[in-house]
Amino acid sequence: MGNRNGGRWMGEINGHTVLFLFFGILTCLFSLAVVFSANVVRMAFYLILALAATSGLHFLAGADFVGTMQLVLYVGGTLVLLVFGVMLTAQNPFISLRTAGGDWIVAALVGGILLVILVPVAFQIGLPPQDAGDIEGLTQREAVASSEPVSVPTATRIGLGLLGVPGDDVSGYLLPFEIISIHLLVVLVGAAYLARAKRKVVVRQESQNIAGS
Amino acid sequence: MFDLLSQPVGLTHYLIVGAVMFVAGAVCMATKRNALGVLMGIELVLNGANLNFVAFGSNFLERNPAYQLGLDGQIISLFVIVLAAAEAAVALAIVLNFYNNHSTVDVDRADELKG
Amino acid sequence: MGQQDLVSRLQETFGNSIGAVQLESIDPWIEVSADGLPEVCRYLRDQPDLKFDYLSCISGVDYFEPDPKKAVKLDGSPRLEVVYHLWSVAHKTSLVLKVILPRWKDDQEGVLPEVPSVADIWRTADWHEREVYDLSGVHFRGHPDLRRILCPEDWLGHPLRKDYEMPLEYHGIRCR
Amino acid sequence: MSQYLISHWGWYPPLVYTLMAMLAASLVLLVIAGGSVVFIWMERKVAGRIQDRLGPTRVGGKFGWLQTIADGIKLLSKEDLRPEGADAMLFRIAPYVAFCASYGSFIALPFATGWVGLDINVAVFFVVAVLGLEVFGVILAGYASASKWSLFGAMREAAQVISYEVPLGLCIVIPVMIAGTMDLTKIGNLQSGWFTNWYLFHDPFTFITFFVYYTCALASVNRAPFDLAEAESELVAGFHTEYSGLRWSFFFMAEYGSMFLVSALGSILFLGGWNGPVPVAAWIFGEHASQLSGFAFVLANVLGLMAFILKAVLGVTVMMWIRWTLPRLRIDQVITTCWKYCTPIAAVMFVGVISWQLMGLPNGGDVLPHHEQGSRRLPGSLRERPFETGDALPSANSVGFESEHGEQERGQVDG
Amino acid sequence: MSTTEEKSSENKVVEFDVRTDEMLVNMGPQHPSTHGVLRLVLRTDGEVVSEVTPHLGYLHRCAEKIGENLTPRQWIPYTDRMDYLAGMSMNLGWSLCVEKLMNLHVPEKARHLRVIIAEMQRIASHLVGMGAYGLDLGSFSPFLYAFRERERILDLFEEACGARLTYSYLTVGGATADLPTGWLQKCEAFLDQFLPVIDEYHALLTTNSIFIKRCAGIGVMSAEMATSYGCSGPVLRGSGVDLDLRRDGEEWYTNMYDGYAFEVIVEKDGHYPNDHVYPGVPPEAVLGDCWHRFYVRMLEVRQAIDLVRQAIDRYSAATDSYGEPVKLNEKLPKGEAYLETEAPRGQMGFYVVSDGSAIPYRARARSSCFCNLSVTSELCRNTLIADIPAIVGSLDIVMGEIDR
Repeated sequence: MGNRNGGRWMGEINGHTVLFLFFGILTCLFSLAVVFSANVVRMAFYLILALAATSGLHFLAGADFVGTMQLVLYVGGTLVLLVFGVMLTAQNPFISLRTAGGDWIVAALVGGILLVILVPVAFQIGLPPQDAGDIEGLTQREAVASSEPVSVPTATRIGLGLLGVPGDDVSGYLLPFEIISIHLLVVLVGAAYLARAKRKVVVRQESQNIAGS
Repeated sequence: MFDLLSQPVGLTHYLIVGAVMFVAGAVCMATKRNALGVLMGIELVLNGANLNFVAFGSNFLERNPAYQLGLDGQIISLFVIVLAAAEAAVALAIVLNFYNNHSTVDVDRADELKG
Repeated sequence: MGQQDLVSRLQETFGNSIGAVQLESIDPWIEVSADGLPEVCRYLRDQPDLKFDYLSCISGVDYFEPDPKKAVKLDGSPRLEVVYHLWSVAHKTSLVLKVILPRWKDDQEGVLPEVPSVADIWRTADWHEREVYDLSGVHFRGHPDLRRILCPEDWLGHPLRKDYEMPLEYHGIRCR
Repeated sequence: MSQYLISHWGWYPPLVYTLMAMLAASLVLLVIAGGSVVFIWMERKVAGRIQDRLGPTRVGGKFGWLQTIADGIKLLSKEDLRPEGADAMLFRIAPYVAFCASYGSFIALPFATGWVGLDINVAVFFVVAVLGLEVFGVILAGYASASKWSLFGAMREAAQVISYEVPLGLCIVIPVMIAGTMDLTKIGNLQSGWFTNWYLFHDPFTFITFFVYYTCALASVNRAPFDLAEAESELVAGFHTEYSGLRWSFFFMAEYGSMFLVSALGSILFLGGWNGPVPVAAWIFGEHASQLSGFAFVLANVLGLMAFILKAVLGVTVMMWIRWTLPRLRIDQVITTCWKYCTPIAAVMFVGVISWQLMGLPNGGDVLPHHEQGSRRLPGSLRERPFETGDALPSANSVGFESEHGEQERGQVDG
Repeated sequence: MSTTEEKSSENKVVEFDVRTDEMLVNMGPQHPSTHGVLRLVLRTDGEVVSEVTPHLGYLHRCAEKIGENLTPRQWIPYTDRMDYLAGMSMNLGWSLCVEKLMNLHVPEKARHLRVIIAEMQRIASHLVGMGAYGLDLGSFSPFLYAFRERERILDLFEEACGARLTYSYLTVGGATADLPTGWLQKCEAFLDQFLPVIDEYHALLTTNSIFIKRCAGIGVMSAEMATSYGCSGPVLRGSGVDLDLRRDGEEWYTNMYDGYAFEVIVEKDGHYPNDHVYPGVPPEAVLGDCWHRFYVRMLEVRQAIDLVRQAIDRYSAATDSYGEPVKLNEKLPKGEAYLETEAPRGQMGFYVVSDGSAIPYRARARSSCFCNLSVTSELCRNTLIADIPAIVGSLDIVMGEIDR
């Protein structure tokens, strides 16, 4: 497609596009690497990179607060947890669990169909609506996109939105926010309950087992 | 329609990246036998969806009011991030429990209901 | 308590287990038969007026002269002595016990002579007996973990025996 | 500056942006690489002095200035060893992950008004987030080395850093709350004027908070007495046991970079950042640097930069002092310190600062008269802040409350 | 006794949450905190060590076999290389043992010279023990502070005998040479300068709260256990056993300290002798833990200073010879002798058996560290990995003496 458009895309390309391509391609590549890697530690590593690149995309989309949250919570919190889990269970036989060939075929089929459905939808949505307002929409979009990608402050508005103060482009979210916080508490308690000490084991038996095995 | 590079970055670009992530996550969930691998697939799926939310919510990418979600999109994706953390905590607790009881993380062997 | 009293008391209590007694030498010593050793030691440790609760040292001494011309210098026949130096922390007294063994059990070359282990009486005997086993070649019966301690585990021979020959090489390393 | 190049010189915009980005990136790289060279040299001199010896004296003249460079050359020429059985790809990449995290967080760190790689609105948050990623480098290094000591180090580091992010975050939130913004540049500028304006002296709670912050910062960058991940007397060298040469030095650059970063962050959040103890620049130029333009702005900023670097280096020096004085804690004691001491104290300080603000008790800034322009303190609660529309922003960004945003843009353009 | 204890502890029911597999880790022989070439095989579950197996012998040099082929004076340099941090004490132990066999009494001046040297050696050795212990706990500076002072002692030793580490100075019959003129003044000057420095060590380590946290209540050894394991020196006294061979030993050895005023450093009713000068016992510390072992060593340094001062006076007053060494091939009387002396690290015993020739029939060294080290596997059971350097360091072992 590059050749077909020739000099045209050279003119349209800008810093934003370059950065988007960088992060987008990284995201896609590492997502696929997660799928195709068999070693679970490497999978975790690729996932980290994929999600970090996603946060870059968030920044590019002007969602700086979400991007940082992605880094703090997702990459710095959830994934560390995940890596912990990987390391706790990373016994040699489980580091690389091979997938059966049949599974691959079915998964590729399902994935392919999903992709075939999703991508055209993406193109349809991305197209400017046919009926009206396209002059304004397109030009503004180009104007914005071709300028330097500045970070638009969103933290305050998001914060107010979470506190239930509706803004001009944000609704009040006090109730979901509270529900989420209760949910989080419940989940933490539940997770601690699930992973808590519950088996009583006589040490000597254990050491004998180890000696025997 | 397909000359994405000639266009300034817009919703479509984000949606495609999101779709790739989503599909990768789905395939990952379907193929991995390691319980933690499945968990990673879930994270990918959630992130794919999240990216779409952010893209829709960004008035920076999409000025068309018909598609605009405003900051609501960002807030929803925040909720998703937090819920994903919660989900990961629970899932990890389950995986570790499973590992304690069965000495394996192979989901194919998690076919008995008693703990 | 004088050494003489102690000796007579031990002789009374254990009879045959107590062998020769040498009280005139620099460090007076009492010979104890191998089989009677644990009882004697336990008695020495537990009697409140003796309380030899501190085992200083276990040494193995090999009396043997491979060269027959020099052998006359030795007192008595070739033998292996295991020497126990005891100390009482409470009474600040010392005592030397000796167990005199044949160099080889039943005079069969290569079969180590045996002594009952005292590792359950004094914990320090654990390592000291391992060392005597390693260097002097005495087998301590009932020892919890009788392995070589200073030499490598696959070392051959017991270096402090007088007839010990240094091997020419060890895992390809030239020794002499 | 980029606007100037585009509009006045007609340069090709993408090229200008790329150039500008590269310029900023290389400046930041210079700070972290040059900084660690200086800090490693300084560590040796400080250690030497503390231990009643001289430290390096030969390479590069009297004070051994070039010792680190010489060491760097030595490390470069060393063989790049990789243990058999190591996960080759992860082993190779881990030092860079650690380094990139340390380096990446410098992007959002302002060195003076407007002198910042990327002016992010949520800079505090960003810096902490990216710095937290350093732990991945360590975990991966520990795992990939296929050495049990490395694994121990990695697990310790993971447990420690994750735990300490909680009190560290709480401590950071306190100045953010007082300032009412997460923009580091603004937080710094809000503390201009006399030193009483620094958040360290804002109220007794912030004073304590600073020391809790410093403790947690020490722990999160793995410095003694919290250097358990590399505890040389226990774990040989911990996570970098198997590393040698350049890869090993990358871990060290990351460590010294992070040390500088947390000190710098601490000095912005609590010690007034680039504002000196007395408003010298304001007396000379009549205005605070954020209000100036042109040459005066640059001059005032250079002054500020010096003050800032001085404070950050002071923080690093104290870290070294601590390292060469104290024994190391045990891992359970480190975690206990975090959860039983630092976190509750930080939480109490948090509540304390809120109460102080709500009750309207006098804060440090009220003690001495502060300079008018520079020290416009923002009230603690959002309600008192005007809902303004940023005039210098395109309409797409028209919803910001940040009235100073335009001024900063101008400052950046002028700089 | 011990077996029942073990059984009860092994049957203890423990709860655990995440099952982690046990892992065998080799600590040493190349490890920074194993004081040479000790190899500890740790069985760990995460950070918790369930079993420690020491492996020795990496520094075995067959010293005893060599001793069967050399005359006692020729063997002196080999004793230097046993406890290479306290070579003088090793020389002294062997010399006294051979003298006991030969019934050779050294002159008065030689006796006091030996006290000066032995106690100076005790200071030097404990300085290393203290500094290295700081190093084991992650504090680097005390090590260099300790070496700064140790260097001055080594300078004095070098002046006396020409060597800094392996001295071969004290020998059978006395010493190889008298102390050079002016040596005593230098020694006194050093002691005056050194006494206040001890406070620095206490400030850096003994009273440091992190230090106390790291070693108080860690590796607690009861008096019975210490005795049963044959521990000696500061390790034994740190457990509260009142035994110091300088006071309680055989007459042949205690004669050397005849007339000297000193108190055995051991805790009585929660106090150490002279501890009013130095910080008291912290409430966290339990008798027999690492902190007490360390503290006993620190107080012994102070005590050694007093002893050296007393010895200097007596040495100056004595008029007879410094003790000419016996001939290199002096014939030994037939018989055997065993003598233990109080070396810095504990009771160093030598056993010599002679068949009447100049060369001993058997030379045996009873190493203090050998016995002290044998407690590790019991002390380190169910501790954390970080406690292992703390415990092994507090035993203050020297592998040269253990492996001989």
